[in-house]
Amino acid sequence: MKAGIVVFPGINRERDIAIALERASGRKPRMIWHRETDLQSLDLIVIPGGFSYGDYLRCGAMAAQSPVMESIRAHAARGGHVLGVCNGFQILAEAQLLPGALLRNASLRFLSMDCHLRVERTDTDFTAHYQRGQVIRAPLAHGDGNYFADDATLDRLEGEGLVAFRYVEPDGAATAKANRNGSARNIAGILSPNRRIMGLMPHPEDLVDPLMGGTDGAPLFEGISAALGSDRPAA
Amino acid sequence: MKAVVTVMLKAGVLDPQGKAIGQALAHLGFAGVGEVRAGKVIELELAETDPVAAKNAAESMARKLLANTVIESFRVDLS
Amino acid sequence: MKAVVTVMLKAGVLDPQGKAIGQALAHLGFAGVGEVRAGKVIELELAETDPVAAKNAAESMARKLLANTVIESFRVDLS
Amino acid sequence: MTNKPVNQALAAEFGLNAEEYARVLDIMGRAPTLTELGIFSVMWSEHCSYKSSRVWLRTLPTRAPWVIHGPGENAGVVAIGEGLAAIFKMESHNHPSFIEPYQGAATGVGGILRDVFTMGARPVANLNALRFGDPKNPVTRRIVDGVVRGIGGYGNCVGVPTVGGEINFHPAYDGNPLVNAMTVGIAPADRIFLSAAAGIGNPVVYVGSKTGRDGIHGATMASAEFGADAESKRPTVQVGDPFVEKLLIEACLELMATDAIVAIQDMGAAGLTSSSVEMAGKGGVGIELDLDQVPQRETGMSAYEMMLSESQERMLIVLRPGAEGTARAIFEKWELDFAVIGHLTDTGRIVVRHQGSVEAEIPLAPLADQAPLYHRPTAPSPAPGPLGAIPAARLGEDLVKLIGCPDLASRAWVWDQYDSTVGGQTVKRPGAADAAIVKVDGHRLALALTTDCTPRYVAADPEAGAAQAVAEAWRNITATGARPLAITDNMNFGNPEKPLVMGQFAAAVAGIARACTALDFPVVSGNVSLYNETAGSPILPTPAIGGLGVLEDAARAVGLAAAPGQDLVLVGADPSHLGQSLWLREGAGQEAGAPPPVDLAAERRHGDFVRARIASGEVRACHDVSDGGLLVAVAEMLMAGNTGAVLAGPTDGGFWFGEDQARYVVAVADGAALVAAATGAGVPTRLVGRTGGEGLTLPDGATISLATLRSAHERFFPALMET
Ligand SMILES: Nc1ncnc2c1ncn2[C@@H]1O[C@H](COP(=O)(O)OP(=O)(O)O)[C@@H](O)[C@H]1O
Ligand SMILES: [Mg+2]
Repeated sequence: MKAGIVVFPGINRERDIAIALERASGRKPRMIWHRETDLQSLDLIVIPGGFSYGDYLRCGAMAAQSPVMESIRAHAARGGHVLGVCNGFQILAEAQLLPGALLRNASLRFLSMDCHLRVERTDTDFTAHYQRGQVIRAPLAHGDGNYFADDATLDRLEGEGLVAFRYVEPDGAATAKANRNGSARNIAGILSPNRRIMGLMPHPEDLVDPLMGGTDGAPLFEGISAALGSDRPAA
Repeated sequence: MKAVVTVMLKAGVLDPQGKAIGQALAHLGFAGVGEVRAGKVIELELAETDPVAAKNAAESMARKLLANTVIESFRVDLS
Repeated sequence: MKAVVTVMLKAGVLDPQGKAIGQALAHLGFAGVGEVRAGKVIELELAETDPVAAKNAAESMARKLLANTVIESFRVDLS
Repeated sequence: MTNKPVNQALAAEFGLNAEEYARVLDIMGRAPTLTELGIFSVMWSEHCSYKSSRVWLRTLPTRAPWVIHGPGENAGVVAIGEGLAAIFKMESHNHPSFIEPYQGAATGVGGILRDVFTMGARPVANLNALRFGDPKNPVTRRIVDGVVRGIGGYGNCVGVPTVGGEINFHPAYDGNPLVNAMTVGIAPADRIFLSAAAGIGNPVVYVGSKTGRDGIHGATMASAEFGADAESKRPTVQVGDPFVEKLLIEACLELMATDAIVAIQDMGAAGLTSSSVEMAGKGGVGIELDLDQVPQRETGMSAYEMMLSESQERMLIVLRPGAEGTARAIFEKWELDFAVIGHLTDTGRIVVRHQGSVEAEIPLAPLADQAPLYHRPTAPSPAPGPLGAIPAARLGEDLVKLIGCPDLASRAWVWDQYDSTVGGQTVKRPGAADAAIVKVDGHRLALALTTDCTPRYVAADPEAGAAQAVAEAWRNITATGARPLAITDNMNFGNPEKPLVMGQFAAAVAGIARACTALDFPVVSGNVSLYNETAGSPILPTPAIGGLGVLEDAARAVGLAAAPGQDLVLVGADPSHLGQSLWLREGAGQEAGAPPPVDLAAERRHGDFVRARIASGEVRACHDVSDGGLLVAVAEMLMAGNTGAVLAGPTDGGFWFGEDQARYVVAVADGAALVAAATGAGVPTRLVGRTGGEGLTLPDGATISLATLRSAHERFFPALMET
């Protein structure tokens, strides 16, 4: 798997993603400066978390308009894989590569704590290494993670099975209490119709090492690197 | 020419900030406050001097960047 | 009666948002954009029907809560 | 202001007294220009010159084999092994945080980050030590809200995890909260960047944000107490731009990877003035600045305004000749301002030109050498009042009350707003261990980080209280298994012109020095904030200590969460000391008695024992005993580990709530074995209980459920802030 990580000014979790990808695939991902446009050789493009352009105006709004997004759009149109985490999800939504928008957290406060996620489907390259209905832990770190879409869009997402992760209690129940940022239908992560673009607010990349308190995030990166081909020399 | 772009959440999109402000006003003892909506305003100093062209330019900036029309609506005023 | 409170950073106070928006507009190819300032707008639905009283009430809300008068100034419009 | 004649009256307005102004005239041999007067006034302000504190700070121990740079640089530098250095410092932003809590706290974080990355380190952790007024005072809530949002707003955006800190509430901080921010960074030990300018003719470069009229005379203001007219004295509040700071970090680190830099310093208090004067002064060279080249945000700025502006997110760099192109390309890539604004000279003077005229020309050596230095009179603090009658303890009720009180309640509401995991190296997040543990990317090494001070102890006995703060920092690091290396200190006190306050300061320095020496825990950086008073009443003396330690193997760190089926052993003598205890304050309204004595030999012996037992893998969890005493420490370990326990021992308040020092509670599989080993090492221990079950059973037979404990512990902050 050849993976690239897009670095917009103000992005700050690019190293976290790189660590998770390298752990899973054995290969260092390429850092892509936001002015680059040649992404032809990549299998997976990751847009990491952070505060692109300070998150001024709206989270992700300015990054979504930058030149590299055209190349990412083309990559997606070719059927390439794209993962957006936190700010990356906000950017994908602003660029309309994924539907909906991420609003201010209902509490109007930044949320930094672990949440529990239920894996809603496992027939995707991102989630294949989880069990369907499995509850995993992942850190949250955002001020604007309140997923919004109109009812028709939400119904379509549900109908087509494009909800990847939902906020739940440790026992798997999708309660209001578990839904700290106020997201519509407890949605934490969604997929594009071809299931090759995924956006999610929590940070599985920060839970891939027992030293940091757990490895619940590791299967995501292992799954995608297995799907896109091992890098061990034979491949 | 100055253009003022006002961006508000669309009706139907939850506005927690407006709601929180409404509650805080009530706590402070302000009575008779109904719905509160919070939005953004962006003031642009434009070189353009023709009002129609200036308004068009500001509207196109709003559509492209200043507002996310999935959740927000906007209005342009010149001054 | 509706009161609209517009809150802007005072002149001379750094406006990181406005600055970043200005740069982004330039990158998008919008020419002729000078200074950009970003602010907040709060729309209040007031039970009060007397314009003078409504304006006074909104101003007092702005001073007390809606604006941080250390760095921000505000304006009230009725509609 | 610019039209006023420059004379002694204006000098007084700028904060220079008659004697100081006479010295200015003597150095200049003429009346200074307005710009020159501005430069003298900020350089000789308390904030920049340390004129009241310097004589005392000199007495602090600053050396150890692992210290690379002690006080005097932008931050302290210690070797942590594997060719790496940790660079750290703590700094106050108290006055700005009272005026505008959000921006004051945010720019406090921004400022301390710059002090650390200016030396070549990538910042890897932030901490913050906060003191607020009485929670019942309505102003307190607004200040807490703004400060917490400001710290989070800045730290989260720049992508440096906020991993620890401390919070106290006391009416003495009602009109003067304390916001002390600490940053820790990592750099290769042989790639440390210093601020002494060198190389006559070398270009002086300005990078970062543009200059505006922000915070002019902020340094002078930080050196004066607030009167009722604080509002009117207010300079334009500085607004932080964490996005630009993030770009500045990346751009500076990128430039530092080349060989372009001779010297570099952030523009902190008194911006362009202090950075240029200090860099040239340290290097023993002269400097010439052309203000027309300074990137400006506003029009019509005078030389005076530009030299005194405290606009944020700016740095001054002396480059090697010919390196301008390389440097410019990097800063332009990051979309930051870059301008060559001057060069070094051999004149020993600072010369400031603006619009064709020389606005200032001052000899640097006298500006530094003849800076005022005061041996201010000191007076000893009166002994605290004697303890009143000691009430009978009701262990369960008293515990529930104590762990819910403002000084002990859970801080989760606060740290839940700080990104503590960005970077992917946070081994122990806030609340998980006595010190935060942050691994060094790509190594097994980890840092242990803490901030500590118990102001009520310092108020009661400044020497013992300050020694206690150092000892607690050392103990918190030890409790994770790490080896304590060094501290940074942030001395927050009242008006030094009052002998009582100056006496507190002097005694606190003596206490710090005593503890640092005994514990081999030198001071490598620090900050002094004086005039923390409102309407004549000073804050509690607050020497906040930021401690740093190192663990060879991050996987060896222990936290404070006890698991079921473990023995709980008290390491350290049986407690009994109730002077200044929270139990007496919260239960009986007594703020009386001497603070607990600080026996540094015992501290070291007990700590070394605990660290060795952690290293051997025997200790599963460890928590130091401090505020609230033994029972509170045990309750915190149980809540963190989600287990109950049965405790044994006496039933008196002195035993369970005494705040004697040099103590830990450890959770081990075999308490008897640990007790036997301790006896051999001359360390007192006592088996106090065994974990398990759903509730905490006390020696008097009562049982409290974990749920009761937790709800009492978690109520305070949400109740204060969210209703
Ligand atoms: N302002 C703060 N920011 C982040 N973490 C904090 C803050 N205040 C306290 N904490 C964290 O809360 C925990 C308990 O703090 P404290 O009561 O000071 O501990 P102790 O007394 O054991 O040193 C520690 O993990 C500390 O780092
Ligand atoms: Mg502490």
